[in-house]
Amino acid sequence: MDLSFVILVEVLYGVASLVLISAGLAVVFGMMKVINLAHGEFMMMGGYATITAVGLGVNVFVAMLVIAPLVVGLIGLIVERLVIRHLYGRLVDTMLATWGLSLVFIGLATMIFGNTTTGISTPIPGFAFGGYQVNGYNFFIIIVSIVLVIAMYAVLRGTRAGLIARGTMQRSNMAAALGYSPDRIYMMTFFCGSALSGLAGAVLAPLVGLVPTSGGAYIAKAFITVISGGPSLIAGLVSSATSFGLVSQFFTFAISPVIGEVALLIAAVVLLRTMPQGITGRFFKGKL
Amino acid sequence: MGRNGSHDVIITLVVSALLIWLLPLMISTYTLTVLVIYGMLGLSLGLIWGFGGILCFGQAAFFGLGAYTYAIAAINIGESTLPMVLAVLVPAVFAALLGAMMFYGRLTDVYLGVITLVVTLILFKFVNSTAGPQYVIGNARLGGFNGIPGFQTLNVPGDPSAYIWGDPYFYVCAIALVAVFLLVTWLLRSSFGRIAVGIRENEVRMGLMGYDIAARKTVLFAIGAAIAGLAGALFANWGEIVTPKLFSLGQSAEIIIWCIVGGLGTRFGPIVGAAGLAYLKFMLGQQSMIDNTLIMGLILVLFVVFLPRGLVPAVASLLNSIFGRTKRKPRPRRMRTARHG
Amino acid sequence: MSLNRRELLGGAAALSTAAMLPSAAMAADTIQLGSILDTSGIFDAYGKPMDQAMRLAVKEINDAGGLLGKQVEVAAYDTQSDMALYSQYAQQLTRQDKVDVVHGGILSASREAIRQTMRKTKTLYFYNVQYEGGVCDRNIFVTGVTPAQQVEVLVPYAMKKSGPKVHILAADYNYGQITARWIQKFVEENGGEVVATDFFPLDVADFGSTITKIQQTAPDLVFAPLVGGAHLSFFRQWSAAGMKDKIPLASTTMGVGNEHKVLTPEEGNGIMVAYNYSQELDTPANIAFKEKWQAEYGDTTAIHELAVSTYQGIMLWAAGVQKAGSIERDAVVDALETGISIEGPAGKVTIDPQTHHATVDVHIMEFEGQGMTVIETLPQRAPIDTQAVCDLQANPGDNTQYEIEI
Amino acid sequence: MVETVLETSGLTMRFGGVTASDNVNFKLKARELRCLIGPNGAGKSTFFKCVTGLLTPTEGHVYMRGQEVTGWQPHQIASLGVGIKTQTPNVMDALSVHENVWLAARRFYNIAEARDRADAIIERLTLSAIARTQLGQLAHGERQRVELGIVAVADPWLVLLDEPAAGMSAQDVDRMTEIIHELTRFAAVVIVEHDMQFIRSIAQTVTVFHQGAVLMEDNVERVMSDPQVRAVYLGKKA
Repeated sequence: MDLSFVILVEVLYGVASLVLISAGLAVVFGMMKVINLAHGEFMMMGGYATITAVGLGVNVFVAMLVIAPLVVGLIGLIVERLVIRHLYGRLVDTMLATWGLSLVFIGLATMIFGNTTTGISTPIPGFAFGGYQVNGYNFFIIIVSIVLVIAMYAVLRGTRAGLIARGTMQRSNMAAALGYSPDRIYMMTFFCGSALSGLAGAVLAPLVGLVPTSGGAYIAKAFITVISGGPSLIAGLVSSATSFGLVSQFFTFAISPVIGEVALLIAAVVLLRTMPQGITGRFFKGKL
Repeated sequence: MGRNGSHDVIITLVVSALLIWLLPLMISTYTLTVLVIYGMLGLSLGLIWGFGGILCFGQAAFFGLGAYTYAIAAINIGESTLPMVLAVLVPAVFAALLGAMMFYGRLTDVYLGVITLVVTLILFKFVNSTAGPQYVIGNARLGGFNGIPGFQTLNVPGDPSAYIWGDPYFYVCAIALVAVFLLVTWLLRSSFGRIAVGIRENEVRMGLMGYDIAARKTVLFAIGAAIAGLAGALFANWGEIVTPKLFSLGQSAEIIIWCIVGGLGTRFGPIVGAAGLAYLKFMLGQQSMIDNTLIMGLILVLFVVFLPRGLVPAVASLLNSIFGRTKRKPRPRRMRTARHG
Repeated sequence: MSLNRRELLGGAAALSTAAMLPSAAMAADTIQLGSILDTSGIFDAYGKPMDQAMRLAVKEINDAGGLLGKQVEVAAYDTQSDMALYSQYAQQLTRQDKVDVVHGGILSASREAIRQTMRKTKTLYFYNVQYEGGVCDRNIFVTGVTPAQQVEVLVPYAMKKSGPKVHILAADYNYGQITARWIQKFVEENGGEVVATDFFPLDVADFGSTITKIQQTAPDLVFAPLVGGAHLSFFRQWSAAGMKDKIPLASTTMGVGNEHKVLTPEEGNGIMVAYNYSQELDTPANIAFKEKWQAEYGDTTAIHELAVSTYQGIMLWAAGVQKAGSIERDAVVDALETGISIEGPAGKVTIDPQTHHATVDVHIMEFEGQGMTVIETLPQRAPIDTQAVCDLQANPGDNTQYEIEI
Repeated sequence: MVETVLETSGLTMRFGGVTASDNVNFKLKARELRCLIGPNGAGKSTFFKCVTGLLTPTEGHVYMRGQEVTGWQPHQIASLGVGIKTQTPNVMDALSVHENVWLAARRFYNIAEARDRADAIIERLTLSAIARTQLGQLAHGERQRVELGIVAVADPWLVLLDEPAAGMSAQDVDRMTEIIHELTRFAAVVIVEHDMQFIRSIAQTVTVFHQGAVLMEDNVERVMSDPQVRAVYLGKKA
């Protein structure tokens, strides 16, 4: 009984963390068709922004939920203005550019922070449940990702900006026809996507050993989750994160973490083979 | 497409002969060898991506598979001829199966990219977790993260003690690259190659003409994998060790970068991109002032902003504008945007 | 932490020397020391301080008048964490720069990528890194500690502090596999029991399920030779789950690249380790070393086990050259095989003639406030693991990395 | 007796709850020219896609020259000698006119013969002057003509055209009509079309689709004057 509760928490955490690490990429790819290979590095910078802010005496939650997304969002904005905006509609070139950027960020982080930056501890203590210790911070991550999904839905569904964004997503000249500059919309989208990546990196920072090359661990997983989700932004993200999270955690507990990761990858192959357009290419068509 | 095929072959041979003669005077043959091998690896992706429209995020899988096949076979056989053949065949067969699975499943664009990426990751994770003594193929320990060192390297066929290494090995690799280059040239000029380009341009139309798209893409994919496998085997011989890093995502990304930097849709571009960037990396390693990762990243970003079509097309159009020749018009690289839904 | 001006200038100087070297031309009046390390890319946490230590040692030698009346020149290459570059630079160093000795290599795979080149070209090679043991080759000297040297002393100490039931979490590669077997052996010899052993490839970063599993096996002690950035997450998540005060941890790898400075004091305090070096080592030699480092680089926080091994490796080599009175390889090897020793920052280091490995002092330590506090020092521990398989006195032609049967 | 080259029986296609094609029975004789008309969403295009293999029908059968081809891939159907043109211009933009046509011919003939046939049809379509130009640089009407060349180059016995005259100038349409008439000397032709003007000028028999099913099938003039057909069209417009 105690064990099954612990496992349930871990499984939920697995799903939640997938949602979290994929959200930023999903926004940027889903709306702009830009594969941001520097996504992992945006997360890494979110982590460093948090650590730095906490070091300066900022409350840890403020640092994670406000400062890190803002800082990384601004970095994203600069990158978009300097580089990405010259490359819209050129998938291949954005890949090269963002790969180059990821190397630049790794190099800069190494020069600024070095390799032995002291991280932050989880602000929420672990607690005992029956005979087991449970990581209390897992609940925080689960809640953050639920709130994140709801907020994304609310923004896209309920606000004017969301409406325009959805229009742009379906037809890039739509916004222009409605009198909005697509340039501005792309800029805002990239800002939001980067901020979400920064948020993910910040929230996960207390659980990982952060080094400048940490980002590389996320990009593949996030990319697989986003693409497998298919065209619908939120439904795709949630459905694929849930399927992969369940599969990988099941095998992780049944066998080992390595088998869990391999199971995730095999699930992705099977899924895309049976649904060549991703999950939402077949189900939940036309949903958000 | 001109009919002056033999003319082109002669030019290729003369230019390569000159390069093979001149380059060792400037760069050590050992470094040149690996540049040549990377060039071949770049060409393998340049073929299937630039001319077949197949964006493969996992070309490193075939490279690594070729290298590991060679290493494992060489340990078990103790002679290099058959392992070399196997190192070409195994990736080709693997790619044919993978390709058939993908192309008959009508996977395209980024979805295809993700599958190839995932397969590469699976191979990487598998090989990376074989450190234990239970992972053995014949006499070969797979060795996990540390890889497999100490296998029989290339020898004169039939004589295991007559090793080919040092300068002669460079010439073997260089000639292999020239052979592969000519093969690719011939392939692209043949009906098969022209049809492949047609498929890259418009799959639906080619299907409506009566071409079996899936079968043709599978064959092209397997040819690309065979070339990558050959490059892998040559790499294994060169480095005398194979490690899981050959399968890694970073390696795959690097191959993609080579193609873009060199110029997609050209035969020469990926070779130039691969050799150029690898040599740049080699040169950078001799300085310790600024973090090399940073420099490499900056170069790539500047590149994509200022030379978006890649090096070879840019140089070609520059030459054209200077000499006013219009005979060989560089085809602008097609930017495939991801189609969704 | 950040790049300061001194570092920049030092680097610039090094660059210009390296670039201007017309290699063989100068060989007559200087001694060439080659260095191959990952000073950028994912392994730079290990490589950068090693590079600094190497330059510090060479500077010291030169300031003291050089070797055999000649200055030592450095030819250093950054392999950027790319295995292929190791092979390339090894060729460059041995065939073009024609250096007299090569120090370098970090991962075991990188060592194996260049070891045969060194042997073929008769270039003396020093590998200054803690590793799994078993390399038996007359051309190589290894100055890092090997698992048996650490585990032999750490296991009894850790078991005495906790209890007999041990759960092992090891990095899934050669080093981890072999270390796990040594831990098992010494746990059993000390009357304990290994309840479970789990291996993790170096990119695993999520340990939630593992922490649950450990609670099921309910050990008295967790032995965690985990390696690299991703594995650091274990220590974080362990503490986040509140396990830190329930089951003690011991490791043979945590802290080698100063990883303990990434953990907060609350997360790290109490983890038991055993190494050759600690920054907190309160000996005159170490204090002097730190002062020299401070003067050169302005900040001593980067010093770690591998950096000190590198420093000691270069000093051992220098001692060998002095004793041989020549830079010729066989003469230097013979001199080193006399059982030569130096006093390094970490204590006395002696070359073991039988294995070409090092006999070193091993310190049992515990993390405390992001430092390693020395609990007990066990002087002059021989490399018993490699000794079991390798005898270069009897078989000087040996050229194998043995997998030690335990 | 004239051979039936294309036949469907009970052809039905459903998307979720929507029946886009409802129990269509259709017959086409050799060298016949037939137009399929109907308002938007009447199921003409779905029917077209089911016949060309771009969609697999939910129910029913498709026969070509007596052979069942239900569920075949487009390339298998094309390999039988069927020329297909889809709605939007579907060509290889980065290749030249000649290369486009040559690729279509190469499927059925050897290299040299494919070249000769491509040359011939380019000549017939009066495209010789731009034979080496990339398609991406051509005007819409020219591209449509090239695609017709692609369809016709391999001497098909059945030609399926989806809106060949869409977006063309009057002059282009005239030329198109001419080419299609030429085609019918050897092949049966099915044209899906909106443009009544064009249909009047070209068709003899017309099949009217409405709500997925065949509403009527008759001579063009009679169809045009049929009140039911008019109601369908006008009703849709209103």
